[in-house]
Amino acid sequence: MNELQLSALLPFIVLAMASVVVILLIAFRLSHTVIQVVGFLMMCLVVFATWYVRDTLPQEIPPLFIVDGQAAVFTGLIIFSVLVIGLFSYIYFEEREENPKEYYILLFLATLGAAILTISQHFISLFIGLELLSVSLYALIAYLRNRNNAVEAGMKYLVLAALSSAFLLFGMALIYMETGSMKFSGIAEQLKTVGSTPLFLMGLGTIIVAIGFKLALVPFHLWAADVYQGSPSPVTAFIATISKIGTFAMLLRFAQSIHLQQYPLAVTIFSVIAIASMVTGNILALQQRNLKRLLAYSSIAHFGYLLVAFLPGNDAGTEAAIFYLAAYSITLLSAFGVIILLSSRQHEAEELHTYDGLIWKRPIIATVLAISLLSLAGIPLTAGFLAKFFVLSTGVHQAVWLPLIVLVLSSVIGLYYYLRVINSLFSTTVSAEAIPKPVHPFFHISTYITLVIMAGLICWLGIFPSVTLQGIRTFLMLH
Amino acid sequence: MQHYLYLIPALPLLGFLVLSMAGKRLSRNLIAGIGAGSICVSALIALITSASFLQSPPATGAYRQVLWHWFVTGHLSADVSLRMDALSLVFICIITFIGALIHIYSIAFMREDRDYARFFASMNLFVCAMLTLVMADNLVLMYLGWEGVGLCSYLLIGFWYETPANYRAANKAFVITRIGDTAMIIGLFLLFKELGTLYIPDILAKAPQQFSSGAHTITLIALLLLSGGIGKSAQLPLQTWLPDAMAGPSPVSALIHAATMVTAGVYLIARMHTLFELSPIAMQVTAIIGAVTLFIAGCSAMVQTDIKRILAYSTISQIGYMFLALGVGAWSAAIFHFFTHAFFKALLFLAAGAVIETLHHEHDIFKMGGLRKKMPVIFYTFTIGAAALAALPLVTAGFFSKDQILWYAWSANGGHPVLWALALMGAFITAFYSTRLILVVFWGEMKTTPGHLPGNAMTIPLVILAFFSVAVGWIEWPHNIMHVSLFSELVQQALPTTIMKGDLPHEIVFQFIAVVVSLLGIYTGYVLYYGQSELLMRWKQSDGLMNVRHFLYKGWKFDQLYDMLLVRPFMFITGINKSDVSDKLYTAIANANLYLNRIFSVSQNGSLRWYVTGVLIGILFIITLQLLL
Amino acid sequence: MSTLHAHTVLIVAAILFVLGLAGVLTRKNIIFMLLSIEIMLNAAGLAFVAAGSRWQQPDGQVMYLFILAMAAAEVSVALALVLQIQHQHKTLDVEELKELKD
Amino acid sequence: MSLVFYISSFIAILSTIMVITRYQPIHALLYLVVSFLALAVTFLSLGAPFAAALQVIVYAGAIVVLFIFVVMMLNLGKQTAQQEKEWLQLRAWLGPSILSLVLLAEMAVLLLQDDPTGMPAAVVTPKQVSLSLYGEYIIAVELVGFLLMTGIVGAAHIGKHKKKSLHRFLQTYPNLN
Repeated sequence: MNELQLSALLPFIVLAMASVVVILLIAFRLSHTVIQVVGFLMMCLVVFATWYVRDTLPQEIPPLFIVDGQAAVFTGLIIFSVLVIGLFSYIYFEEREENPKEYYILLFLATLGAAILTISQHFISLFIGLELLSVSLYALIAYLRNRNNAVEAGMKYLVLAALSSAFLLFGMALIYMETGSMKFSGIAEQLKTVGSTPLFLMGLGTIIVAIGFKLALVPFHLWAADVYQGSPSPVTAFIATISKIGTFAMLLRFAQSIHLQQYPLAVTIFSVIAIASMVTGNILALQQRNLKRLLAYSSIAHFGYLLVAFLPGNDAGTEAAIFYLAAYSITLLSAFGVIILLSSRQHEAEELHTYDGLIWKRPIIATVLAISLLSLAGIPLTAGFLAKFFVLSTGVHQAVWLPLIVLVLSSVIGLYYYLRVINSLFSTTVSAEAIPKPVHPFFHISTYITLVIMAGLICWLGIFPSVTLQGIRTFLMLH
Repeated sequence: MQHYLYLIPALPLLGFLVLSMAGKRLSRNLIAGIGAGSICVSALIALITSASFLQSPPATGAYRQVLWHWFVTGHLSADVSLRMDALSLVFICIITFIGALIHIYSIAFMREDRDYARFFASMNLFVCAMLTLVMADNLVLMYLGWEGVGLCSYLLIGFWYETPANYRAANKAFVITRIGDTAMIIGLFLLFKELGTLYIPDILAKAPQQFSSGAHTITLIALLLLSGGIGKSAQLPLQTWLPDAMAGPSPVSALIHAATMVTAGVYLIARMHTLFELSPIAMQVTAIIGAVTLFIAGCSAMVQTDIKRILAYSTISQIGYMFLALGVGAWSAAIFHFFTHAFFKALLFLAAGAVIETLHHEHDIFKMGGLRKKMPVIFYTFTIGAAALAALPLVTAGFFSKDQILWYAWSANGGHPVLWALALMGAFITAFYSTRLILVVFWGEMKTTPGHLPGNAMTIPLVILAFFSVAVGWIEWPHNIMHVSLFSELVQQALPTTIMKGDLPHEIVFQFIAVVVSLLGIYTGYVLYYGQSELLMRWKQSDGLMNVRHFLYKGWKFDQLYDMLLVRPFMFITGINKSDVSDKLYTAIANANLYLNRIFSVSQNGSLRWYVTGVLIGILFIITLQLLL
Repeated sequence: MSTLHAHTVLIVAAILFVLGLAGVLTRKNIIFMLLSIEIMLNAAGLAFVAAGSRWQQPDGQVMYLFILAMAAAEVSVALALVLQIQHQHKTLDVEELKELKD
Repeated sequence: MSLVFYISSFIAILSTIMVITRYQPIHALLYLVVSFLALAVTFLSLGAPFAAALQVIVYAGAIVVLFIFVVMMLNLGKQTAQQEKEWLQLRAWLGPSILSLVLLAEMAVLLLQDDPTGMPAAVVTPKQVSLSLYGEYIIAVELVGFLLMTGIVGAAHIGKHKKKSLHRFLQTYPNLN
């Protein structure tokens, strides 16, 4: 490995070091606050490192990794999300857990797993990244082991994730058996000479199980709502954003390398999955009274939308998908931020009736929630609208009509339940409940400010998307 | 100066944001300062920019400022950009200048109102939306402004929402203009489909190449756009909302329902003039609608007793003149009438508002009377306004603009003697009801004791408006009398000149007839309403005439007509349909969704083994698909 | 003695894999579910080792080693969870874990 | 070597069937050990001695032992066996088993569609494996270290018992105020 390759891996090395540093800090019995601050700084360092090495990209580290512009964008998105989630975590765990420090080790390890996924170009690194992510998530989901059915959620996720890993491994073994290579480019080369064989396609099919599970696509979505509900809210935010960004980045690179979209079978499977996800997700959410479950169902539908951008398999689709993921992550993080801020030690703010008349009690938080819901619903002047618009326009260019029609129709259903939540925000029944005094004023205020910034970002992306689009385009050139 | 173009709509927007966010916490003085101040500064910038535009007109004929590229995807690019050419300059100046005066007036007028901040916030938002409408250089942004003014109109008509009639009026206005808007957006889509652009200069340049004159598509597009204009400008057959819209506060009526928003239709047609020129049918329709509307609304105005409803019908009628002028191709005459009308109609509404306020919210003119001595300032300004409305020759602005329209209604290429005759009758009626208004309100004996008299903040804007109601006429003289035509020279930078018929009688003849007719109208009014006229008494005895009067009073019973033609049958059909197909269809869709929701919810039963089965079913599906393909 | 074919090995792996899957589906005790998942992972490992020896590459065995490591990590967390479940619910019946549902 | 392969894989499949049908957890685990050992022999027959050794040491030796520890710790004996017997009714396992069989049949059909390719009899030596492991895959090895760390940290945290286990609404917090 030469110097340039090593420097390209710098962000990931720093990310890996972050978890070790946290272990050391725990060993020296430093406080939660110190760990939080150091963790924050380490993540900033990762961002800085990514920025620092951007000129040397793209850089291949054979055989496992390739660090290119696309990976940098996804990693950037992941690190941004973990910065926000880390910040939200302080007030949440400080109040609930006598032992909140190991959480950060697991958080950073899971992030490392997701980041590894974005740069892997080999089954081995793909597998390890995915498992790093999964195993940390088992522990994270069940982290508050004495509350909120956390153990139940953890067990459900564990069994299903291990099951899907087994499918993934089996599929990879089949492909390896067929092509004699575990590197994506090697597979692609072999496929060029022998064409697609039944064995390869079966391997592809079983791999889709694992991807479908991680992205919570129908029919592998059944865990989503239960796990979203049972996890601590910051972890739910993590599952909804980072875990899915990583998996999608991996899917994208795999598809680009082997030209997945040239196999009609794969396109058919993904179209069916996309359609089923859009319909099922939106319909399941219709009557949901629990906000975390509602967001789970809505994210099922959203990844269905995202697959529509993935189906054409061209650059415009990639661009639209990345913009969609960015808009979606920011939106969802701010929604979860509101949940975290409103939750208290005794009571998780997840039932819809806790939001009744929130606008009159806490106008700013309610506005943030309303903006993020509007963005999820795809109302103009928010990030979600443009994201959906770009997905639609790539779909229109490639004439994937059926998924497009379903997208539009199911969005209309989606509008109903988002607006229902907004409606309850504005309902006039104000229960005379005093706002509890924040226990940790500094972190409380910084969470608050972050939320406002995120809401601003949502609007900014919706009004001035060209800057972001241009940035994404520039990075995508680096490959 | 074009670098500051964005400030013109941005300042009112800023005012709106500040007032709507922090309105409850600010003192009344501060609210007034922000609300009126933002418009005043905006007006100042607009005037300075206009001055620089007039001194050295840009080579392209317009200032343009691109604020940002909203997005570019494929072949569709959307910019957010502003444009100021001769046409929008006139509108911008009117909106900001009259807007500023009305805001200043409102400071005192709304002083006692509970929702002071909400009022100014909505007014600021309105000004911003209206400016966006006229400054937009693509149709998307323009449509945004178009909907924005509709929304603000809705909010402000229903401003005193505690009274059910008020929000009913707001709803009515919203729904009826929505009919026009729907037609208009279809027209915009059609336009985009045909020309592939929504950038206004491109449209105007491309349309003549794309379409031959009188082609079906262009006629359809022009008619659809015209429908949008009809809805917004309260022309036949969508005029019924405007009289009810008087439920809003008087400054709102002055700004939105007299000077600016209701002329958006005029602006739209003038802006899209190339499309209309390509379609003679659409032009004729416009002219006919204008002429008929001005006559019908004028007749209704004659018999109303509510002072604001008189003015509302008169507004419909005056906009009818503008449509007539547009329809016959007298573009600059239409815009000139808009220009003068904005001043004197705003003046009339504000003065009427002052009268109503002083007389403890009395709207009925027959319960007023004798206010000449008590409220001299109001009296003089109101009289000037009414004189302008009646087109009193040579001294008022209304005369100059209306005279032009009358002349073109006959002589322009699209003109016709019948149109001219209708317009002439309209002129007579206008003069008549203006006189009636003045005589009934300010002469005779006092029937209601006036309360607190309006202060300076209210009278000064009136005086300024009164001055302009007289003075603005002088910038554009009939060219056979004096060669001053500043206005048409300006506007013709953006609009085509009027094509005239050949072989015409002398213009002076027409002017003479017009003058005589309006003086006759005034004289008739004087005869009938000065003192207790015998004639009027006798007419009031006659049943037939009273029926006619009632018919006119109800606005030619259009509401009843629509009720009969549309609402009742619709209710009837829905009544039959209550247990029938189309109703069932919608509930069926909703129910099907809820039913599916229940079925799918069963799948979320919390059982891990079932979830594993879900995974198995998924892989079975994938592998089976592979076997089948 | 006939030579071994690649798909013979794969069928053995598939049989083991599906047996594991059937185990996850039919057993209600969490311990048995975890055992069955181990069987599935092992079956996938078998497929990898077979593929490695088919192409005469060490990669198959390397991957097998990583599967082992992953199985160890996963089992340790899983068993910790099993302990918690037994502690809280006093049963290992997976059908008792049904508090989270629509 | 193929005869060895057939015999050992037959034993593996048979003992795996026994694993998933046992009532006693300990019995199942013992069958699992048998199955794993048989698979180790299979690995040997496929020319992978390193994998075979790991199979015995790590899988049979470590992971199964972990299970046994837990089973003994929780004292899952006769009572559990009784429960399992009740649960494993015909209608409980018939449906899933049929579905699984369908999956197996479909997979078999697809696998047999492929052209048969022979397996070379040569051995991939532990040396080759370790060279590759510490050569090109060195980063992966380090990452696996992180993976194991995750397992340890997670298990350590979740396995911990709180001293009090009252219902969460009734819990008192000493650090309040």
